[in-house]
Amino acid sequence: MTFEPKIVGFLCNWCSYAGADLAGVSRIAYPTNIRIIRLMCSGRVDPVLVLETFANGADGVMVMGCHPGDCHYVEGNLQAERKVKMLKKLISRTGLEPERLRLEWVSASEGGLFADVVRDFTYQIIAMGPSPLAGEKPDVDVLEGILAAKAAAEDFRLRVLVGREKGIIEDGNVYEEKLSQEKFDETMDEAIATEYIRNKIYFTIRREPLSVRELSKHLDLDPQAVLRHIVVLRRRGMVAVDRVEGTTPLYAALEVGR
Amino acid sequence: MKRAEDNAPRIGVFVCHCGINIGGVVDVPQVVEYAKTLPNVVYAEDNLYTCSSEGISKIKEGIGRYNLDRIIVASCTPRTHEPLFRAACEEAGLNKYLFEMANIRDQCSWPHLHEPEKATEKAKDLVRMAVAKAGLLKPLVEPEIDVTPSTLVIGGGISGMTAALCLANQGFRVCIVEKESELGGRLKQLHKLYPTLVNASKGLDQISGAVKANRNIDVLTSTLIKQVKGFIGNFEVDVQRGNGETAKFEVGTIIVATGTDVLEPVGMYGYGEHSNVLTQLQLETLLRDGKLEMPQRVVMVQCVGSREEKGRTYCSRVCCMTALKNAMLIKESHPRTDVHLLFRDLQTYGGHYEDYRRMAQDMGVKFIKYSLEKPPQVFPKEDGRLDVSVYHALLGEEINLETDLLVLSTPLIQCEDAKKLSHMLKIPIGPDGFFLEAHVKLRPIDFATDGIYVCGTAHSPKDTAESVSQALGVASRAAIPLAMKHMRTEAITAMVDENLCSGCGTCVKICPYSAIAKDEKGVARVTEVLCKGCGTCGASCPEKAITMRHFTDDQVIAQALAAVRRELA
Amino acid sequence: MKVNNSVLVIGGGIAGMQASLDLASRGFRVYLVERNPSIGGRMVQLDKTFPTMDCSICIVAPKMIECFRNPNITLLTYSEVQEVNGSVGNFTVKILKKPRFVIEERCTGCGMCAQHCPVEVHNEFDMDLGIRKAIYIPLPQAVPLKYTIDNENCVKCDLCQKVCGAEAVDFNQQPQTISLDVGAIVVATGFELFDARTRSEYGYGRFQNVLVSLEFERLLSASGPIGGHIVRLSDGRIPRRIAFIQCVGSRSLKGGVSFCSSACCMYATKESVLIREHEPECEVYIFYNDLKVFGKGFQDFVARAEDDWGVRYVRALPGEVVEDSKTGDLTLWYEDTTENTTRSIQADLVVLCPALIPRATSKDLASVLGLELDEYGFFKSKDAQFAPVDTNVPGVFICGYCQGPKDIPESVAQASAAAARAAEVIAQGNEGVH
Amino acid sequence: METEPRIVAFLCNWCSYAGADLAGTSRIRYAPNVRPIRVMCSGRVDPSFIVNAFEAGADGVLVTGCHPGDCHYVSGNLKAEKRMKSTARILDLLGLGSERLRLEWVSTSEGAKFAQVVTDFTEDLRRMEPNPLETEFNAKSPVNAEDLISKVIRKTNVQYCLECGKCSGSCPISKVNDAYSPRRTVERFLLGFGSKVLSGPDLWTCLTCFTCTERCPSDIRYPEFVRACRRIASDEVMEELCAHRGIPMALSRVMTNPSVRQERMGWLPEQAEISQKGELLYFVGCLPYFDVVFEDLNLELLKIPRSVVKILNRVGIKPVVLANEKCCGHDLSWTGDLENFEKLARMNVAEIKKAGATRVVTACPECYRTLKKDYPELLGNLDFEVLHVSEFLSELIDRGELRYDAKLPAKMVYQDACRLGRHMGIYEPPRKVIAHIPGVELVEMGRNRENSVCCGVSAWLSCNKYSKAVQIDRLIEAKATGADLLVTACPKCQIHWKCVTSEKLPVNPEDVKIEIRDLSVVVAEAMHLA
Repeated sequence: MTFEPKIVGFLCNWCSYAGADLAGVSRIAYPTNIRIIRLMCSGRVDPVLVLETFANGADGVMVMGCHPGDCHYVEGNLQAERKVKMLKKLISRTGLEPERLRLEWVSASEGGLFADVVRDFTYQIIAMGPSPLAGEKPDVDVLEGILAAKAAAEDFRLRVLVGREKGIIEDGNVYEEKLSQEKFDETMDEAIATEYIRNKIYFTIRREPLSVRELSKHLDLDPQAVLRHIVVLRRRGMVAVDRVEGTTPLYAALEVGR
Repeated sequence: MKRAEDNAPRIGVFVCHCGINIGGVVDVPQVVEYAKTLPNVVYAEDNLYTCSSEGISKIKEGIGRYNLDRIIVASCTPRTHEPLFRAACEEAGLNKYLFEMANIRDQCSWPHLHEPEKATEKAKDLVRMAVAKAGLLKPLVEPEIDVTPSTLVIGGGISGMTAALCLANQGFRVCIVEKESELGGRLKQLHKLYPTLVNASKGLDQISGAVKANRNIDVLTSTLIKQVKGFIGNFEVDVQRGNGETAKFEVGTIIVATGTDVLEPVGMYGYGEHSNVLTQLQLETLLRDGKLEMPQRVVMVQCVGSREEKGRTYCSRVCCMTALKNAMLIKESHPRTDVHLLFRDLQTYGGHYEDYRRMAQDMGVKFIKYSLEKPPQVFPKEDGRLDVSVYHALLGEEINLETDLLVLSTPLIQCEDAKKLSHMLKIPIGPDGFFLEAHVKLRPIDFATDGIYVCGTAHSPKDTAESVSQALGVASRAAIPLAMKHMRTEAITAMVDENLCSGCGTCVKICPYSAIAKDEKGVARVTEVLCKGCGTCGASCPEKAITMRHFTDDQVIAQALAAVRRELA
Repeated sequence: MKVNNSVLVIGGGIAGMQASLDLASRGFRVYLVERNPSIGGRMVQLDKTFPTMDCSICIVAPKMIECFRNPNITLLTYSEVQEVNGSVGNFTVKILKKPRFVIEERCTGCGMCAQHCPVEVHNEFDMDLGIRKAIYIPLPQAVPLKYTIDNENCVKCDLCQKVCGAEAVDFNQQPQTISLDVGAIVVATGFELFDARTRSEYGYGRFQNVLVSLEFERLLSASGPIGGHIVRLSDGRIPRRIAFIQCVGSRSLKGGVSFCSSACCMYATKESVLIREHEPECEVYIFYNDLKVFGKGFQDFVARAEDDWGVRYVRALPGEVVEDSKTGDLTLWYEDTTENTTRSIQADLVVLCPALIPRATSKDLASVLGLELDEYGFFKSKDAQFAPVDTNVPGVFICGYCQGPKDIPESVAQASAAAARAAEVIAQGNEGVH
Repeated sequence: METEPRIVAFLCNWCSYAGADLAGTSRIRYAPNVRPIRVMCSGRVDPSFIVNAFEAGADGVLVTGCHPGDCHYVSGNLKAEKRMKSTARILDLLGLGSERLRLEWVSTSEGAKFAQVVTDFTEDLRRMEPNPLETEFNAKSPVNAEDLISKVIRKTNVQYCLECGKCSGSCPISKVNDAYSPRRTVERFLLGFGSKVLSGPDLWTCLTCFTCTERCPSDIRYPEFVRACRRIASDEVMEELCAHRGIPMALSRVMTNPSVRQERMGWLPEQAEISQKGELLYFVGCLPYFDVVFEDLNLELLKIPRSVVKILNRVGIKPVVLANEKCCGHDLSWTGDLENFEKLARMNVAEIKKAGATRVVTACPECYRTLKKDYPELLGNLDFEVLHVSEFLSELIDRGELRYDAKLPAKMVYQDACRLGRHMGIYEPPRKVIAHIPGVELVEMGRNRENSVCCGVSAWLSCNKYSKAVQIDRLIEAKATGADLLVTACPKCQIHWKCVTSEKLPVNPEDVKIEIRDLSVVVAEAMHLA
């Protein structure tokens, strides 16, 4: 049978959701796959929501909001844009194609545009095939990746960076110094990389205790780097030595209350 | 003492056929049967029209008979119908926030009318998603706020003044803010008004006189709106006077009556090149000031820069009648003058305008229909006159008209500061560049944002009578909250968990409404009447300490999971 | 002297409802008088609305129910204004409440009576295309949902009385006169259709497959007599070509009215799009003279109809419609004025767009209220430009189509305008007490 | 001294002309009064030549041809003989006298005979009164075109044209002839391009059937507009487009001469009772003439007046019938010759008043319209009432004074003549009269009453393939009703339909084969008066 992708759309109430209504009112046809969730503003889209949705096997996720400048809440849509930007970087590390997440601006008067972007995205997903996390047997590695990404997205560091991006770039940080977008992106990329890998380590050793060497092999990462992350994770109380085999300590994940 | 399972929500699902709007595509009975299988659903039924008073009473009955504590209606869009169904729940004693809608018409049966099976599957999923969310809904209350019994009218034209006067006479304070140095707007430029041919100045003087005399009205001319903060009932307005000084005041409602500009047809039909090519507005002013030395032959061209294929596609509504009127004024004073009117479709709608056309024909005004494909062409002659060559669409012949004066009817267009205002007030602008009302049919002079209204040509091109009608209309709309003195606001607001908040202040920076501030304990606190419930703060809070009411993480995630994981049902 | 704080609204169409809701939601007591058994007016007869294609009943039903639910509004349906005395601020009004022969307080609208009623008659609400019983509600979404016995056709078999569990049927009900004191009056009595029979060249009334637009709306309507399927009444066939004829009786110095009804070009466009949507095989032609696209979004709507839906616009008013008496098929003769050629075209169905004209009853109401009518029979504005909703009688205001041709949004805006003026005179009478 | 008679002679090329030459070469003297015109064959001589010659003032017309059997074109001369007979009858009707017209056979060798014929004819003519007719055409008196047009534009609402094309969509001719559109004609005048139209055929194409007028939303009275414009339009074009070489119009013009004393009572049935003076006057119209002009179509047109008189007599009325009744002038007025129209109007009104009639009954819709509508517009209120025979008959029915003795088991369909129907609004009386006949089933064509279709020609103008198409289309519609009899109250309908069916048809003759009869004749039959 043909592949009917599961697509979830997070739409803002004022522009995109109204646009979707208009498409219906004007009888403009588009594929049936999308399942729309109405939010007051695209800015409401928490990265965790998106990752959770992927983790549960969605083949694609669309976030839609008002065009820049039209946001009913001034710039919730720009917040959404930043979050999606971060998410794509994060997802690209998990083995899931970041193209499965798309952000679009659709206004209340653009029923036709709504249908177009939904159609286009649906066909794109069909071309890409089912998500590795869809169906009965999700790909364990990717799932681990997504869970790690989700954990990273829940973590203070990434959230505060995304939340403060505008502030830091436009108003300047506590030292009144404004960061260039490039500089900020570097910081952001670094944070994404480390936070992701740390959580990836955590989820890996949650399955079975592993040594630094084993981990570095598994994650194809320099043992020193692995060790540094282990140290941070131990400090965060997420990892502890499970046992020592010969001279090699095996690390295990602690169940943390997150 | 209650047993555990008694605390489980009791969900009722009402699926609407909407005649055949839904029923003709989606297999509604099947959806109902499916709904019954979903967790916590204790009752489900279908209605021909759930919104009919019969449907409404069905909901109320259901709540009573099956003591339902969550109601789901699967029908059209919550944007139009949620209030109705919420009210029904309330009347049956159920908190209206325990209601959820599944949009299986606008976003299912209509766009997918050619795929009934898939549409039915989608409808089921949408219902399942609604059920998933409904189970987690919490009752909410709408805080009550006081309304400042005054109105800001932006624009001192005929619309603004009419609205202001009507409100003032109802006993409300009104502040008119006009960017020009005096009241009057477009009417100041006009000569006589069709169809009564009354002098524009006459009516204008009467009204502006009454406005100035009214003790309830403050007029701020040469004044610009700097900033508008707040919300219905409590808007905070910053203005800047001509002399640079700024002022601040509070109003309960805002009326947008900013009017329009008129298109300058530069580069069209030799406008700007030849001195005897004028716009209809320029002609009007000349006629008023008696400065037009009478030409032998006049040609008027309609739809100059309007009703185009691409770009300015709309019809400017007032041009045909204005041209007819000016043509007649010319004929009246100079019967021998030839006047040709080159039109596409004569917009002589409504009561008197057809007879008006006949009057013009009686006076010998000549009508030639041209087509968009073959617009008239203008060729200058040595003696300074012009040859207008037009393809008579209804004779199929090229006709040459020698003329001393060419008059171009150009459309009313959005005025340049409309965009600024649109951002400031969060009011949308439509594809035609004019302000976009809440609903084209039934809310023609409201904005989606509560407490802000639109009238006159800011809404779309229209003549004086039509502007006045709308102006009086907004005077009613804007008076409602003022008369009520206080009102209830959204319950869908953000809530900070003090125990989780680290006081990082991210949310404070993000909130566009300054609805979040740190309190003495250094943790974030939400001012609910200011909060508009976008939820961006919650989505950004590093500590995930903010809960967005009615759109909580677990509610939204539940919906998302229900969307992708059928087996969860 | 104290001014009465309540308002009488005459006419329960969209304009009357809007005016009532505006006034009621700010605390005025409103008496909404409607001559028919249900409020809703013309809008509830429509299928969709232009240019947004909103489903008409879907957007108007909530308003009807709001009127019903609002504690400040007293609905006086199946009633007519008989007498008005007094002046601005203090009118006394006599309302004739026609007998429904059903006790409103008791009727639950369950419909048991109609199920059992043996008498079937044409339903005016469906433009006589549909059937109703002698005890009936005009439409499923009727507000109030109370049944009415139409005395002309009732055979007094008293079956309804027997089956009515609520004992609501009362054959002895008498007309009653209600007396009200109000401070202001809003008139919103709407329009009626020009009798297309009088333009005999188009054969309406003679040929089964020639309809008027409002009949066609009912055919299109999901809740209409044939459930929204487009078929010919003569033989139930699905038409393959439908032609709309504009300006039937409008813009006419002879055999009609001299004004333009303002809405026809657009609703014909809307109905055409709906046809193409229901029956993609069916060609649609609109025969027009001047395309009236003056309203917000109209031109774009026409463009969409033409380019996306393939509706064909012909600039011509046909001279005549000829019927093939055997097949019921129709031939239209017209001069394509942009092609300068006179041709004929076959059509399976012809829809006439008759002038929308002031109600014949406007005269009586005018004399009851002392209002002036203009040369067309519309209620006359005090000042065409600056006081459109005021009349020659202080305290009496007009809005909607009965003041002059307009579409729904214009009527809604003007209804609010009338409400504002009513509030204004009352407020001024009370020296602006709030 | 008395004026010499002027003789116009038509000589056939092969015999008579040569004969005349021979007379000359043989120096045979003959009266100089003759003005010879050479034609290839005497068969070429059209009655209109002769009528025009007399109208122009000729005292005699001589037609000469080869002897029977010798005709260079086999039988042209015999055709001529037949025509001369009927032309002679017309001259008698006109009171000019058939003796002013002479047909002689003169062969190439008969120079002497030619001379003799001419001399004798001249002698005979000397003994007669000179031709009373004036010697030149009554040219239309000049009018200022510019303001005539601007006046008539207002008078007929033309300025309100919306260019909706409803007129063309209604016009029977536009439907078959793309080149013609009332809308475009009007628009040209409005834009000041009228002159183009005045010199073209369009003005003469209008059937003045009033269908467009009936339907025009702007109440533009196009036929009236056309009638007024014809006054200033080109006569050349008109004559070109006029059927039967304008004989009917010529006859009407002739009658404008007060000294013309017609002899037109010959058709009266012998036992008919008529009176010189009286309440009720029967206005016969041109039927006696048409009976001659269209004898080839053997329409038995005289049955109509005879039936009318019999019916009147039967109900005890002795109608006045004017011995010198003139043409009502309908065709002149609709072709723009208002001067002559007015003359006829005045003379007829005078005669009618002289007879002391208070009611005038006519069986001709054109006379009806002209007397009832155009005369009063021209001469003010007349103190007599004008009725179409159908109105009169339905009165009788109402009063129970009309008794049908015969049963006519027939299915009949009725044609509304333009002048009777759309022009004057008489739709029901004729139907009532027919429906009352025992045994008759009256059926309708789809297009009836105000939507009825014209018989295709009016005022003898533009009788061409388009009018034929209109006629055939209408006959097919009538036939399709399954009726046995097509009843019309207008002799012209009958003439035009009979004419088209007498020619070669582009359709199966069966489809248009339906008997056509005049209303009065049908009634007479039903009263056993046939």
